[in-house]
Amino acid sequence: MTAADLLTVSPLIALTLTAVVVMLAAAFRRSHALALRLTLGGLAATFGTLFVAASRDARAVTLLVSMDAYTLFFIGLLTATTALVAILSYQYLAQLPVQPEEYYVLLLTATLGGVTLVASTHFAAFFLGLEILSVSLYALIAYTARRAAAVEAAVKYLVLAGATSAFLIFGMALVYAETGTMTAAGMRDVVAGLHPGAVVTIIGLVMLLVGVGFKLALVPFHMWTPDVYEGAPAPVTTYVATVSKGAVFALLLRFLLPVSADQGSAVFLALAAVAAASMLAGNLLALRQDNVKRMLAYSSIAHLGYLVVAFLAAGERAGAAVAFYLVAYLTTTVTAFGVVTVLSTADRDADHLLDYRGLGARRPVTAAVFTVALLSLAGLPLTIGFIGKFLIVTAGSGAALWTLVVLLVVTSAVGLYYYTRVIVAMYVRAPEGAQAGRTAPGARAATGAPAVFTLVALTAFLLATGVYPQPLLRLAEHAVSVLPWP
Amino acid sequence: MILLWYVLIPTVAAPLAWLAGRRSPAAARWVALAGTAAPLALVAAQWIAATDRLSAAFTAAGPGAAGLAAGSWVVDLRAPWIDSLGISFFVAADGLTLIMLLLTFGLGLLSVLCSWRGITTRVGAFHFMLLWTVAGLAGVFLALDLFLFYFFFEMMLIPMYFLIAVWGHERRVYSAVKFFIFTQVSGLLMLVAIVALVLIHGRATGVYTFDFTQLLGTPLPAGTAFVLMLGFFAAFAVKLPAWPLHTWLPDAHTDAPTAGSVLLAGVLIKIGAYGMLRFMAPLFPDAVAAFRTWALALGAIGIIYGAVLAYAQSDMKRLVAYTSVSHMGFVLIGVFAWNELALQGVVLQLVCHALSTGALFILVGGLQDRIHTRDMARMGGLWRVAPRMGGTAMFFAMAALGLPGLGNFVAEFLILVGVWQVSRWAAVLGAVGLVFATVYALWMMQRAFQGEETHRLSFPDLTRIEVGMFASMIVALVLLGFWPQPLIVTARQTVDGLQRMTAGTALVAPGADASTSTDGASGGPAVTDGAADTGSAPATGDGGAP
Amino acid sequence: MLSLLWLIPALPAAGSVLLVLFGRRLGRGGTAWVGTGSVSLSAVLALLVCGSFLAAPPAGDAYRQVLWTWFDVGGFAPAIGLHLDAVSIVWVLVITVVGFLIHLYSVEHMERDDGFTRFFIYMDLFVFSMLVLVLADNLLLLYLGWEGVGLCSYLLIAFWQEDAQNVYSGRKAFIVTRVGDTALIAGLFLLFTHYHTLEIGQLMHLVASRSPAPDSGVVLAAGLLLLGGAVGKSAQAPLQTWLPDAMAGPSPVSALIHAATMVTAGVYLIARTNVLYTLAPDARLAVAIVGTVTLLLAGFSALVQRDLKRALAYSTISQIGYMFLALGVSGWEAAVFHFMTHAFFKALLFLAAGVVIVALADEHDIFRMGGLRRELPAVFATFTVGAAALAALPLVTDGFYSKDLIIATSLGSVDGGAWFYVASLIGAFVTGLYSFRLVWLVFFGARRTEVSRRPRWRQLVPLYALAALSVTGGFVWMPAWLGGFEPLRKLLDTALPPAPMEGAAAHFAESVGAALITILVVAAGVGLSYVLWMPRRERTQAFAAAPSVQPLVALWLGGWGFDWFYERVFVRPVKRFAHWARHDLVDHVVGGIAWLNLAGWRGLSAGQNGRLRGYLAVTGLGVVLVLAVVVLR
Amino acid sequence: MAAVSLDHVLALAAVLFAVGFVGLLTRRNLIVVLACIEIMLNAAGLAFVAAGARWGQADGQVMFLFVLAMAAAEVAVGLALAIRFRQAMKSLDVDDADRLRG
Repeated sequence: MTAADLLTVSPLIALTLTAVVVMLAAAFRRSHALALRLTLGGLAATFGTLFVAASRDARAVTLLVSMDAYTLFFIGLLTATTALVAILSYQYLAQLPVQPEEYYVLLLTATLGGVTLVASTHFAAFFLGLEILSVSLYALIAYTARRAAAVEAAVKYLVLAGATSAFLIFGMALVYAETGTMTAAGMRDVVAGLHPGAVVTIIGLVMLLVGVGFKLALVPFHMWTPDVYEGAPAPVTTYVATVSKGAVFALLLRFLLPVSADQGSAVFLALAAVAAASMLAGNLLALRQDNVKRMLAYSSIAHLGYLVVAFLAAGERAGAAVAFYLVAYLTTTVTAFGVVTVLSTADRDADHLLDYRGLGARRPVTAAVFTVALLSLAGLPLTIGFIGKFLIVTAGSGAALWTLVVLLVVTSAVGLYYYTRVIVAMYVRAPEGAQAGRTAPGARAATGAPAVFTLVALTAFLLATGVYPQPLLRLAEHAVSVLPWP
Repeated sequence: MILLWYVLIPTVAAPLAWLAGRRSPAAARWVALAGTAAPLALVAAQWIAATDRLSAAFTAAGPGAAGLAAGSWVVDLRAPWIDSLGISFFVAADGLTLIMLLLTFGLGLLSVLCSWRGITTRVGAFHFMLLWTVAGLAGVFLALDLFLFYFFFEMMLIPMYFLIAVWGHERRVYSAVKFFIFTQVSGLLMLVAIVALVLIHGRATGVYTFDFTQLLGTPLPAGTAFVLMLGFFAAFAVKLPAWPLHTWLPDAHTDAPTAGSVLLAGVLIKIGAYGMLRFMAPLFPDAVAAFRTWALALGAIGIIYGAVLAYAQSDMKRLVAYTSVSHMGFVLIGVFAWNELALQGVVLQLVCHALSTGALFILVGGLQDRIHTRDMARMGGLWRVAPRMGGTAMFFAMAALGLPGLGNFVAEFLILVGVWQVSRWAAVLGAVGLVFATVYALWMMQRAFQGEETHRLSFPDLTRIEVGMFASMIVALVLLGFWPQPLIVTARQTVDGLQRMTAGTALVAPGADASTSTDGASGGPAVTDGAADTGSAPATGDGGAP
Repeated sequence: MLSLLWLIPALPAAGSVLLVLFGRRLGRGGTAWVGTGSVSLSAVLALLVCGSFLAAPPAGDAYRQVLWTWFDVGGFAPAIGLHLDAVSIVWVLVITVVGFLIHLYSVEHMERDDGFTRFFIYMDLFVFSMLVLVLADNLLLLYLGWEGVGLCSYLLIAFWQEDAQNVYSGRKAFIVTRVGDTALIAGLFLLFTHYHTLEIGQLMHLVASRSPAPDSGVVLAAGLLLLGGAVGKSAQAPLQTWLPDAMAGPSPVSALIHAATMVTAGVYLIARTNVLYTLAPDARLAVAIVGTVTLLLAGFSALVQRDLKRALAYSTISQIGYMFLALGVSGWEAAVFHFMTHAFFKALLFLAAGVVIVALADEHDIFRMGGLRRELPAVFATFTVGAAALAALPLVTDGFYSKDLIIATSLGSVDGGAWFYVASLIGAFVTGLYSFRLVWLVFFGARRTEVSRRPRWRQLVPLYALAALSVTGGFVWMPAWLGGFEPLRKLLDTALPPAPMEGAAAHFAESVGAALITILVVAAGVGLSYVLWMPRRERTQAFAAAPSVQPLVALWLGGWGFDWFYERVFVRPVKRFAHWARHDLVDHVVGGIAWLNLAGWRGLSAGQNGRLRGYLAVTGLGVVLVLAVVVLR
Repeated sequence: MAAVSLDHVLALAAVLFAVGFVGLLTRRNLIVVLACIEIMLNAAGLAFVAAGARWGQADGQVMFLFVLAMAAAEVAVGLALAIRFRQAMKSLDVDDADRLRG
């Protein structure tokens, strides 16, 4: 490793340092505001180093990580998302009877794990990043440990993540045992040259996909999702829904990119089945869900299913679609959960549909933000989600994945139903007496100005990109162009 | 650039109306009025200014940019949008567009007027949604880039959804969601078809573009073309709505606020016909021809089924909604007949149906505001209470049943005579549909306005605003009934162009040619090689017209 | 003068629009002036225009005035154009003159009615539509007038709209005629498709020049389709059922629309397009059969009616049957002649009946009238003149001349035959029977109801005028054995082909002998009616009520069960289907899809039971499944 | 010394892995559940060591070290959570944790 390499990996270093600094600062001076500021400062610095790294053309740093345009794109996405989560967490944590400073440390280490994931080109870095992320998340989910729900969620997540991690490692070992390679490039060759007789390799790949599928909450590894989304504190849910999924999907693309080349291959079929099941089950499960957090959890299952469709469509355009859709999905999800976070109180999270009754009248701005986010999730025009869905349809059509594309179309209609249920709750006058016995937390929660400002800015981003996606699309195309497309 | 204003004015007026609504409801109404009246004036001015151009004989030939450059298009504007996908902000207007824009803004204006008293809650937001819908509609009719078209096509669903769900009647949420899901699913199917077409075109030529004029004439295998055509058809048939994809419409119309119903029936469902005319048939003429029999059957079933169901309703608004199903059946068979007579009839029907059904919705809405019910079982004998209202209702009931002397008759006659050339039984069923139309129209009159007045209702007759609205619509319909020529002239170049684009395909049967018109007027099959010389000329550009 | 032709329909239209706009401000007096005045001006103008036409016939014996092109779509360019020739002259004069008289009558008849203005709006609109119908130079414009009169007919039948029964009758009229119109418009489609024009003159020329060759099937089809329209509008079998119910409207309406003018539109249409029927003998034969069947069916029905106006309605159907019979045997001119005379005497009968009904406080039942000879002498006199004309009493009534001509033509025309002749004689006998039955029952015998209101001049003038016309109207076409004074025939010859009277039968038919047979038959009818309903009234009634006869009487009373049949075969099934499908059958499919989704939601949600081990099991199962698929594939 | 073949080691690892997973499915005590996860992780580690041996690389053993470290971290957090779990649920039975559902 040379000094030049150090500059190239400066984003990783900056992020690590930030985590250390925040931890040390918390040890010396317990100040919530300070912790937040340091966190944001560190994340901003990390973001800044991206430009430094981008200006250098050194690529691979050791076998383990590669700091190419693809990596930088996703590091930028992840750090930005983390910063947003941090801002949205502040008000939420401030009203809870917990010590909030370590929260930011955990957030930063988790992000470090995610960043390692997107940069990794080797099983070792892959595994390391995944575990840093996971272990941080266990603690984050249980952060409000006085709430039994949080503990329950954390335990479930821990056990299931541990088990699926074991699958992942076992799969890696099998693949390694058969092929002798653990690098991303090697994996791509393995996948590209896969023949049906290589049973052990195939088993290994499938077990590897179990680990990935768990993190992405794809059917049938999705069972944890609603429970963890519901049990975890709202900002943590935001994080679980965004950073961890984004990082893992970026990795998936890098390691298994040639899967899409052969539509008859075993791994392709497995993924196609998983995608179809995810779209179908995710959307159906959300159908009449009254808990907004659970509903968003189910919808996330479906969204990841859409993403897999794009993943399965070969080609650079499809890659750009994935990258773009990840940006769209992450920003939209942060916005949606941001609203949940903002409306939550010390007692409980604003997770029931009834909490949103009449929000349009009580808090018009927040309601408008949520509406835009939901419309974006539903993939309607003027929002980034529309462009994302369009790109996926284009990608799927380009690869002639007609079954999956049509399934996407049909199941996303089901999505309209449950997204609009929330919108209806916010704007349509409730029948008399329906709200009896239910307090509306949104009415009492103090409005954190930075949080609301963040949400409005995010909304502006969703809309602006929805109307003029060209810059972001160019960026995404540039990012995926470095991958070795067939 | 003038075309951009049609989208921009309502778009800008929408948030203004919302803001104004925070001050006072009246302010919001006036802003909305201005936001629809201004583009209406603009499009009327452009229409008048373009008269010479429109009435000139069709000069150019052939599909594609050549046809566009050759005078049938009034103005066009092309700006890059999403370059990397071959998507541009490409808007243009020809005669058909102008007609649709007139309709959009005219009915937009009426929607504002008819909500003047009926809407009292969240007035600002209401007008925001209304103007947003209008903006989206204008965009739909202007777009020539398929992505842009789809963009607007989907976009205006959102405000319409809110209009129904928030300001609607009893089952507003159910109806709004149903409307939303129906149109979304079908729209997405169309999107898939669009994308597939673009990809096929791209693979064949190396140019990936959503530009409709370039996509024309993409060589497609018959099977592929048929499937893609079905994708388009799904979207437009839902919008239209064609039987059996119509079930969202009665619900949506019934539960929408009056303004919503007017826009829905007046303009929104016209997108279905517009899309078939503008995009589906020129893109897939042979597939459309192969689908003709089925589509005619669906249309004919729709005519009768809609009329019978209209008869069976006791909710007056629902009755009117089902009449739309019936009338749009005419449009469907007209489009698929695809000869000049039928197409002109379709265009005329779009306008006349918008006026007559729009008026009926305004009337029912006004009635509901007064007596708080739409159930005809609770009406009866209202003529005695409100004779002007009764007379107005009678007039529009007659329009609904296609009485000669009103525009609807000319439209339906042209459609049927055009359809007759292609399929006799479809034309006959359509004519039988007129008998059923008589049944439901008169039955509605009897239950609401005639008979004994048993419910002791008493309410004011038409207000001045209402009299003004209805009078303008009545005059327009009578005018169209006796002198529809201005509209026909306006649409003529479009219709000619469509005929030429599809000349030589199975859609325009050489045998049927003689019976329509082309032999008399302009003679012989379309000259497609003329495209070459005019094709080199650049598109007319912004400066070409006012 | 001829160029003012357009004003003839325009004036009533203007009157109607004026009343719509200012009716309320004008008051009753103003309304009466505008309503009646516009029609009277129109009548004066019609007389002037027709006079100048007759004085100096234009080239081709027809005058065409194109106001503007209606629309022009790819060479199909029907005009808003008027066409005046001998046939239209007859109709225009009858419409405007009789129309004016009826308007005048209505001012008094409707004076206490709330809907006074509305009434005149509709009436003026009707006159306008009817004039457009008969003046139209193309079939599409004719269709416009055709539907327009249908609308006005509906509006006027349902005029007293508080009573749902009236509205029902109005709807029935509109809908039943529209059934016929479907055939008519299909005929238009067919004609346009083959000849590329709907301009009547050009169309007939094309038909004639291309026939008999390849189009003969088309001509036959077109003829039958147009006949369908005519049958509906003119209340011929099998679409005659609406007319008796149409009597729900005010009596002037019955007089103008359902006796004098609109119901003869079918006759006009067929006379206008006679070329089609000449070239398609089967279609012409169909016309004759329709006419014959109708005149008999309606005649017997008229015989047993209790409602005065219904009886007259059936007689109208029967008389129009005569006109159809005439058309069917190529007696185009005879049909037109009978239309004219019928317009006079039938309008008279209805107006007189209107006075009677109002006088007896809205009593329609003839068995509760009687003895009005002294109470309403003027009405008695004029009604009797009308009845005599209807029965075709020889020499002194116009009905005799026209009906005798038809009877003669039905035998003597090369297209006629013995069957038609016999049927028409039976019809004449029945007509004598039922027309004087009304006179005996209404004006003779004991008085049963008090007279509460007597006619004044506005009603009497039209009655006298029409009575005069009913006497003198026939003198314009005297049979040969009476000197052969026939200006009407000469006029009509300019527009219609003369009846092909050839051979021995024709010779006999035009002779005094044949006329004597007719006279005898009519006299027998009238005589028998005297016997049956004057001295032997009770016995007749008892006979009619006898169990063996009663079913037949009921059948006739109900118009031969057509209503009963249609109700069961068409109306009820549709109603039943509509009721059954009222929540939209297709929507159930949509509901089913929604239900499936919901079921999916329920099933899947049950799996999310919160049990960690269950989740693990699903994960494990998933792995096994995926592996099984992948490895065993 | 007769070398143990790769297949045999992998089979052993697979059996260990299966034992761990079956334990997950059958045992309800949270502590035992955590132990089962350990078994599965170690099975994977064993497979890695064997794979490394096959290719004569140190990579497999390095990975095993990673696995060990990660397992330690996981257990640390897991036990802390177990305490919280016990406080919240008054038991260590994972089946008691079913409040989040639906």
